[in-house]
Amino acid sequence: MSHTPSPGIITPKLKANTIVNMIKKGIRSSGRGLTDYRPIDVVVGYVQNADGSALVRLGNTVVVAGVKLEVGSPYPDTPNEGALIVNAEFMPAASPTFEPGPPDENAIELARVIDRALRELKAIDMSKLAIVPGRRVWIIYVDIYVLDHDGNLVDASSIATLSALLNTTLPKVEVDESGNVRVEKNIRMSPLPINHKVVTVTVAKVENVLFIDPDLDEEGVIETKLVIAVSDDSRIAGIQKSGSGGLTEAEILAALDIALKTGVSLIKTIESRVLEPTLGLSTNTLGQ
Amino acid sequence: MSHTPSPGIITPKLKANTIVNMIKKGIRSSGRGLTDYRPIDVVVGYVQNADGSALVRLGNTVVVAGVKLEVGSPYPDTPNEGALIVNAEFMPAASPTFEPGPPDENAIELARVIDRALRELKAIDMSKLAIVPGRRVWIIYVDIYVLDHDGNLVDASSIATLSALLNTTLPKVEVDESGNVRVEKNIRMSPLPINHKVVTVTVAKVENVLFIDPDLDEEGVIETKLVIAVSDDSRIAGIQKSGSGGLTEAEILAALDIALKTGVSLIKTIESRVLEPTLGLSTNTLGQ
Amino acid sequence: MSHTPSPGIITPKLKANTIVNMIKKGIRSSGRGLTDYRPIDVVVGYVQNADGSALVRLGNTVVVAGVKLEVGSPYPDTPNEGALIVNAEFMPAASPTFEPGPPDENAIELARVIDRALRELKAIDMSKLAIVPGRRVWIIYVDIYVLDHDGNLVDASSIATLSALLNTTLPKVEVDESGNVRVEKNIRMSPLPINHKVVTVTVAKVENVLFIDPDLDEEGVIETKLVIAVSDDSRIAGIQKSGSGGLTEAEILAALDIALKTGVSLIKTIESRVLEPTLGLSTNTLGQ
Amino acid sequence: MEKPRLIREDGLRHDGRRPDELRPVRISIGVLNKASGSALVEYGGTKVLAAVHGPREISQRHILLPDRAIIRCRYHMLSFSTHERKSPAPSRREIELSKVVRESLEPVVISEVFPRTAIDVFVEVINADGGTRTAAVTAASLALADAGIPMRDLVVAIAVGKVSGTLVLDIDEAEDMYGEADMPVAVAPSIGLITLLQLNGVLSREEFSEALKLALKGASQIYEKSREALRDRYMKVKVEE
Amino acid sequence: MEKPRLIREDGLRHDGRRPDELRPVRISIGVLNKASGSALVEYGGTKVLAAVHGPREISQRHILLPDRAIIRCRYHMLSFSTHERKSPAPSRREIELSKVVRESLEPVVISEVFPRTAIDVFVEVINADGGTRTAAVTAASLALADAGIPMRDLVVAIAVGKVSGTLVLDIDEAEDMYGEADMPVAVAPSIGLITLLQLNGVLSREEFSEALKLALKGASQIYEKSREALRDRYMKVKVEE
Amino acid sequence: MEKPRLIREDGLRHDGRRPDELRPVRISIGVLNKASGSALVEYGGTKVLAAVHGPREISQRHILLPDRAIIRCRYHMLSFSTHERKSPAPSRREIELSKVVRESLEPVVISEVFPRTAIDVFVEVINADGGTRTAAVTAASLALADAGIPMRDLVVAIAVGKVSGTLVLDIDEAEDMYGEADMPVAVAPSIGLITLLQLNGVLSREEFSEALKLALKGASQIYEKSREALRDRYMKVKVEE
Repeated sequence: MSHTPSPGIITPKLKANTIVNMIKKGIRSSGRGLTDYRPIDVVVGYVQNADGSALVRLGNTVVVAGVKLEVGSPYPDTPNEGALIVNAEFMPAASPTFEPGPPDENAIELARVIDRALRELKAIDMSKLAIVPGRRVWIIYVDIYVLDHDGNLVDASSIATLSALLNTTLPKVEVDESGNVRVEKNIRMSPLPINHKVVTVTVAKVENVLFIDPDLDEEGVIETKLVIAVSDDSRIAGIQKSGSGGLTEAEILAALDIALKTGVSLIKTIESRVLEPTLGLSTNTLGQ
Repeated sequence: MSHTPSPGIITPKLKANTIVNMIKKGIRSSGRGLTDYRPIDVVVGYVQNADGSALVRLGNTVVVAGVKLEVGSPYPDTPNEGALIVNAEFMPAASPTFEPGPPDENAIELARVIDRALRELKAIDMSKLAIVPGRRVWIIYVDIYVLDHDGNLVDASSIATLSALLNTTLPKVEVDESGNVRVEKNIRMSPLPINHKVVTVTVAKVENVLFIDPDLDEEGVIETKLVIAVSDDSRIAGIQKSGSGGLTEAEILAALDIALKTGVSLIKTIESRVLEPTLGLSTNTLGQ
Repeated sequence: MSHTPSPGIITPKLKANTIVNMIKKGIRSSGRGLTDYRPIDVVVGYVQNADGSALVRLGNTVVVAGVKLEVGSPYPDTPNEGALIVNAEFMPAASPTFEPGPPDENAIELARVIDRALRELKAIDMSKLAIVPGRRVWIIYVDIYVLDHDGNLVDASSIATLSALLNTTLPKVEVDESGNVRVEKNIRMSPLPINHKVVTVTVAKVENVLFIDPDLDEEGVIETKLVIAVSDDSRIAGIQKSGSGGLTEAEILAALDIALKTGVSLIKTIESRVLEPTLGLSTNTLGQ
Repeated sequence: MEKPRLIREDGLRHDGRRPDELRPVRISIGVLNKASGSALVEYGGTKVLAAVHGPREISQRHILLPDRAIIRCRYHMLSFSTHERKSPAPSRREIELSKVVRESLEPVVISEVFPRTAIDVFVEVINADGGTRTAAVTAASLALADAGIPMRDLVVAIAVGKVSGTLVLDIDEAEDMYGEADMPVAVAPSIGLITLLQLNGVLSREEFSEALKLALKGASQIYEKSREALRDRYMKVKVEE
Repeated sequence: MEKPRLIREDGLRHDGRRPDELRPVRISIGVLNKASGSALVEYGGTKVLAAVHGPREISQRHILLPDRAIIRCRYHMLSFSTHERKSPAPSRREIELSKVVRESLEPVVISEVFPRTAIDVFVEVINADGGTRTAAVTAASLALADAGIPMRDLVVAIAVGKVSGTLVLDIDEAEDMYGEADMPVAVAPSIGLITLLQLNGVLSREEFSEALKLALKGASQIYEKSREALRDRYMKVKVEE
Repeated sequence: MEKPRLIREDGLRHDGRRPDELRPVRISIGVLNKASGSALVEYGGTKVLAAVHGPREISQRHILLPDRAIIRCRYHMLSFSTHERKSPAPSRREIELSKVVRESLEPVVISEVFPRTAIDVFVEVINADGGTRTAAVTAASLALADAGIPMRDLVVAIAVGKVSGTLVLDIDEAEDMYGEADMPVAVAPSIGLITLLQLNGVLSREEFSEALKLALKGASQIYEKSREALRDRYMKVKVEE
C-alpha cells in the first residue's frame, strides 16, 4: 500500500520560508538560476566488473549505475531481440531516512520511469542483441544505486544510466554447433548499439514558480514535480507527475518547454563527459 | 503460527444476547428459519477476461470467482490429467478487519476445503484435460475473491466456485508436429467436463442449537461450525470443523443430516441460475 | 542487518560471577575440567524417512541432523560431481528466546561453518556422486535442527552432521537409455563415500581462560569463542571467531592446540558410537 | 491478441468509435455493504471497484501525521482480470500505480479535518481492457465522496493515446498494446488542477498539447456522468430514508 | 512408494493389522529441558514432538486478549520427515494444520486463568508415516499438561480411513495415499466433545457414522495410554524429588 | 575466469607481487555528505564504501540496550560488483559477513557512551576482486572514526591465502578461487586484539601460525596507511575551518 509519506528530515519553517521567497525572486542557493543544474561530474568505467558503469555527482547527490550483460532467453513476443531490466535502490548510506530492504515505491517508480523512456524511444537497438535468434539474446541489466541523497534523484539516475550505457561494450561470444553460447568477457567487440540518447529533466513547482534540479532542501518545500524524459532529437519520451500536488494546463506546457530546452543541452554535456578522456577526476574517490 | 483470533468488530453484548435468544427460539433476523439460506444471486460470465466466472451474493456477502485455463506440465504422478489450483483472498474492501497481503490462515483453509471437495469427488473430469498426453495439460486456476463480508464466506465461495466452473469453456488448441501448443482464446470448443457438482453447507452451533448460513452478527456468537461438502448424489465429499469450540457426536450427525438435505437442493438452485438466462440482474453492478 | 544481540535469558549477576570464578579455578559444574566435553549420546537412524540421520545429545543440548539425497543437476563448474547443501534451524521448541521463521544469522553462520569444513576438506568424495556425468548427480541435503538449547550448538550440530553422514546410504538408481533416472529408495547399495571425518571444537574465552563445550549458563559469561574444525588427520579444516570480543595471538594458538587434541579423540568417539550397535539407547525418546 | 487495424479507412477506430469518443461509461455508487464508501466504474470492458475504509485509527501509528489524515491506497488486479493470469504477488507496476493513484487524490481530499487517522482506498481491477488506472481514479474519487470524506472537487481520469499516428480518446487494450503512446490524465475540473499525468510513449511538443486538450475534453464528460451518479445516489438514499 | 494390496485376502491390512487395530503407540513426556512442557508421540512410524512455552508475555502485544490467554500453534515438518524432501518455507498445508490443531486444543485449555499472555505450542513432525496431525494433537495436549496448563480434559486424536472399501483405524501413509478417505478426529473423551473433525474423501451417511464410532473407539485407547504416560511421568518426578 | 599460474617460476605471484606484498591500498575518508561518517577503501581492484549513521534513535526500540549503543551492520554487494551479476536478495554469505564484520568492530567501539541508541554501519561492495570483507572492516572502522564515535583503537583487516603451497598476503579473486586457503584477519594493533579470524581451507598447525604472523605484518601496514589518511582528513578539515 502506498501511503502519504511523513516529511523526512523536516526543513525548519524559517529556512523553508526563505527558500520559497528566494525561488519566487528567481534566486537559489549558490546563486544558480531557476533553470540551472548544479555542477555535474561523470566518471565512466568506475566499476571494473561491470560491462559499463558510471559514477555521477549532481551537486552533492551521488549515484552509481552499472550495466551487466547476461545471456538469456528472449521474451516470447520479441524472439529476436535483447531485453532490458532496470532496477534502482536507495542505499541506506545515502540518507538517514533510507532503510535497508527491497526497493520502496519511490525507487520502483524511478526505475520504471527511466526504463519506459529507454524502451519507448527504442534508445537501445535491441534487434542487434540476439545471439542465437529465437533462443539466446543479451539481457541488459541496468542497476542504479543512490549513494548520497541531496535531491533530484531521478535526473541524477537518468544521467548515470545514459553514461553507463554509453560506456558499455559487448563481449565476444562464440556459439557452438549445438547452440551453446560461450562468453569471453575479456575480449570486447563493440559498444552497445544506441539509437537515441535520453535524459529526464525534473521540473519542480512551488507557489506557481517552476524550476529545475531541486536539491534536498528545495524538495522539502515543493508541491509537486513533473519528470519529463527528453530525447536527443527534442521529443518527449515520457512524463511522470510525481508528488502530492497538481498543476494547471499552462504550468504543464511551460514545464515542457523548460525541459525540452534543458534536456537537449544536458545530453550534449553528458556525451562530451563520456567520450572525452576524464580530466582531473580520480576514480579513487566518489568523483569529488 | 496460528493464534487465537481477536474478536473482529465486537457485537455488543445486548445484541449478542438477543441473537442467541432468538436462535434458541428458531427465529432469525429477516424472519428466516434455522435451515434457510439468505437470498442467493448468481451472475455468471461477470468477468470477460476469465475463462469462466461468477459473481455471487448471499445476503450481503459478495464473492467473485474466476477460472483461468493455462497450458502447463502435468504432475509426474498423473501425466495424462489436468491439474486444479484453488486460491482464495479476502479483499480489504470486504471488511474493515481484513488487511491487504497474502492470504491468511482463514483464506487458505477456505480454499483448501473447496479444493479437496472438488478433488476427492473427481468433480472435474481431469482425464479429458490432457492436451499432449504426458507433456502438456490444462491447469485450472480457480481464484476466489471475497468482496463484501457479511458472514458464511465458505458457502458463498463454494457457490461461486461451482457457478464459475459451470460457466467455463475450453478454448480451441492446436498442437504442431513438434508438440508446441497454440491456444485460440477467441474460439470456444466445449464446456469444462464436469462429473459431479458439489457445494458446502456450513452448519453453525450456539448453545446446542444448529443452524445454517450464519451472517456476520451470528458468526460473532457461534461456538463452532461444521463445513460439510455435499455432492449432487447425496454423498459427503468433505468435512471441516472450524472454530474454537467442539461438538458432540449427536450434534455432528444432526448437522450432517441438515447439510445433506440442504446441499442437494442448493445445487439444483445453482444449476438453474447458471443455465437459465439471467433475469433482472445487471452485470453493471455487484449483482444487486 | 546484523545487530548487537540482547542478552537472552540473563544469567543473574551473582551466578555469573560464580561461574567465572570457578572457571578461573579450572572447575565447572558437574565437576568437569576445562577441556572436557559433557556426556555425548548418538542415536543414528533416528529418522526413518531420511537417507541418513542422527539424534545427538551433548549434555542437555539436543540436535537432530538428517540427510536427504535427491537427483539434481550438477553445478556448471563441477559437472561430474555431486553437490552439498547444509541448512540449520533453531527450533522455537529449543528455547523460549527462539522465534519461528527463517534461519537467523546465527543459524546461517552455524550451517556455513559446518558446510565449509566438509567442503574444504573434501570430506565427501563428490566425484563418486555423478549418476549421469554432466547431467544428473546426487544432491546431498544436510538439515540440522536444534531441538533443545543448552549451549554449544555448533559442536553438537557438527557431531550430528558427521554421524548422519556416516549413517547415510546411497539408494539403487537405474538410468534408462534416454538418460532418465529412477531411484529405488528401498534398495540400499553402499554407504556415502567419505574421505575424511571432521568435527568442530568450540573454544570459549572468559578473562583470558580458555575452555571447551560451554553450556548455556557459561555462554552467558564468555567474551568470545573460536570454532575450530579439526580433521581426522589432525589438520585445521576451518576457523570462525564468533562473538563480540577479541583474542590475542597467543590465545588463538593455545586454542588451536586444545582443539586439535580434543577433536581427533572426539572423532574416534563418534565413529565408535555410529558403527557399534546402540547400547541402552531407545529411539523412542530424544536419546535420553 | 492479434494486432487489429487500429484506424480504419473511414477514419474510425477498430471498435467503430470516433477518435474523440469515449467507450460507454457506467457508474454505480455504494455497491458494498461493509466499506465506508464504494463505487464500481466501467469504461467499456474495463471494470474497476474502489472501496474506502475510514477515516480510522490504525495499528501502524508511526506512519500517522499530527496535522492531517494520511491516505493509503492499493491498486490491485484480480488474477483473472487480465489475458494472462496475473500472479498474486504485488507487481512493480501495481506498486507504482498505487502511488500514482494516491497522488492523484491527495490534492482534493481535505485531509486536515481528520488528523492522526488513515483514509484507506482499495482499488480492485475486476476486468482489464485498457484504462484501468484512469477508471481507478474515477472510482476512488467517487468512493471517497460516498464515504462522506470532504473534498475540494471530484477527480476524474481518462487516457489519450496515439495509434497509427492519430490521437484518440480513451484507448482500450488493443490500442494500448499496438499504439505508439498512452497518456493517462486525471483532473479536478472545477479547481483546474491536473493531478495525474503520465506519458508512456513518444510525442512531439505539438502532439502533446493536442493530446492534453483531448484528455481534458474527455474528462469533462466523465465528470458530468460522475456528478449525475452521485446525485442519483444521494436522492435514492434520501428517498429511502 | 508403490501401491501395496491394502486389504489382504485374510481381511487383514497390508501391515498385518486388523481393520480396528492401532499401530504401536509410544508416548514420552517431558523430553525437553528448556520448554515449559513437552511430549514425543509415536503412532507406528510417525514421530511427532510437541513443546509448550508459556503462559508468557510476548512482544506482539496487540494480539493478546484482556480476558484470557491466547494459544499460538505451529505445526511444522522437518525437511527430512517426508519421502520427498520438504522445502523449508511454510506450506499451505502446514498453515491450515496449525489452525486445525490449535482449534482442537482451544476447547480444553482453561485460558481464562492467564489473561494477557500467550501459550505457545510448537509441533515438529520428525518422521511422517500417516496420521501426523492426530499424533500432533495428542502430543500437544500432553505437552500442555506437562507444562502445568490447567485443562478441562486431555484431547487425543486418531484417524479413520476407508481403504479398498473397508473402514480402518489409524491409517498409515500407504493407506492414506492409496485409500478412498482419511478422517482425522480429535476428542476430549471425559467431556464428550469432538474438537477436530476433517473428512478428506467421499463417504455415504452410513459410512460416516460407522467411521466416527471407530475413531472414538481408537481414541479411547489412546486416551488410556496418554493418562498412563502422565501418571508415570508425575510419579517419576515425585520419586526424583 | 581461467586459472592463472598462481606462483611463477621466479617465485612471484600471478600479478607480479612478492608473497608478502600488499596490493596498492587507497583510502578516502569523508566521501559522503549525508552520512555521519564514511570511507572508501580500495585493495587493488576491490573497492568498498562504508557509511555510518548515528548514534541515533531508531523505531525498533525493543532491540536497543539500556547500558550501551548497539551496532547494526549490513555488508552488501552491488549487483554489478561481481563477475556474475549478484541477485538483489540478501545472500546467506552477506548475512554471515554482516555478523562477522559487526563482531570485528564490537571490541573497539566505546558503546557505553551512547546508551539506548544505534550506530549503523552500511558497507557497500562496489567492485569485488578478493578481500571484500577485510576492506569492509577497514572502511567501517575509518567511517566510525570519521563519524566521531569514540574507539579504543582502529581495526584493520587483511587476508592471507595459501596458493600453490605458498602462503601469500592479500589474496585477490583469482588466488582465492584457485588457491587452497583463505584466512581473513582483523586486528586492533595497539590493543593487541584479533577481532576477526576465519579460515576457509585446510592448514597444518605450523602453516597456521606462519599465516597469522603474515596477516599481522600486512595489517600493520594497513594500520599505518589508515592513520595517515585520518590525519590528512583532520588536517584538511582544520585548514578548511
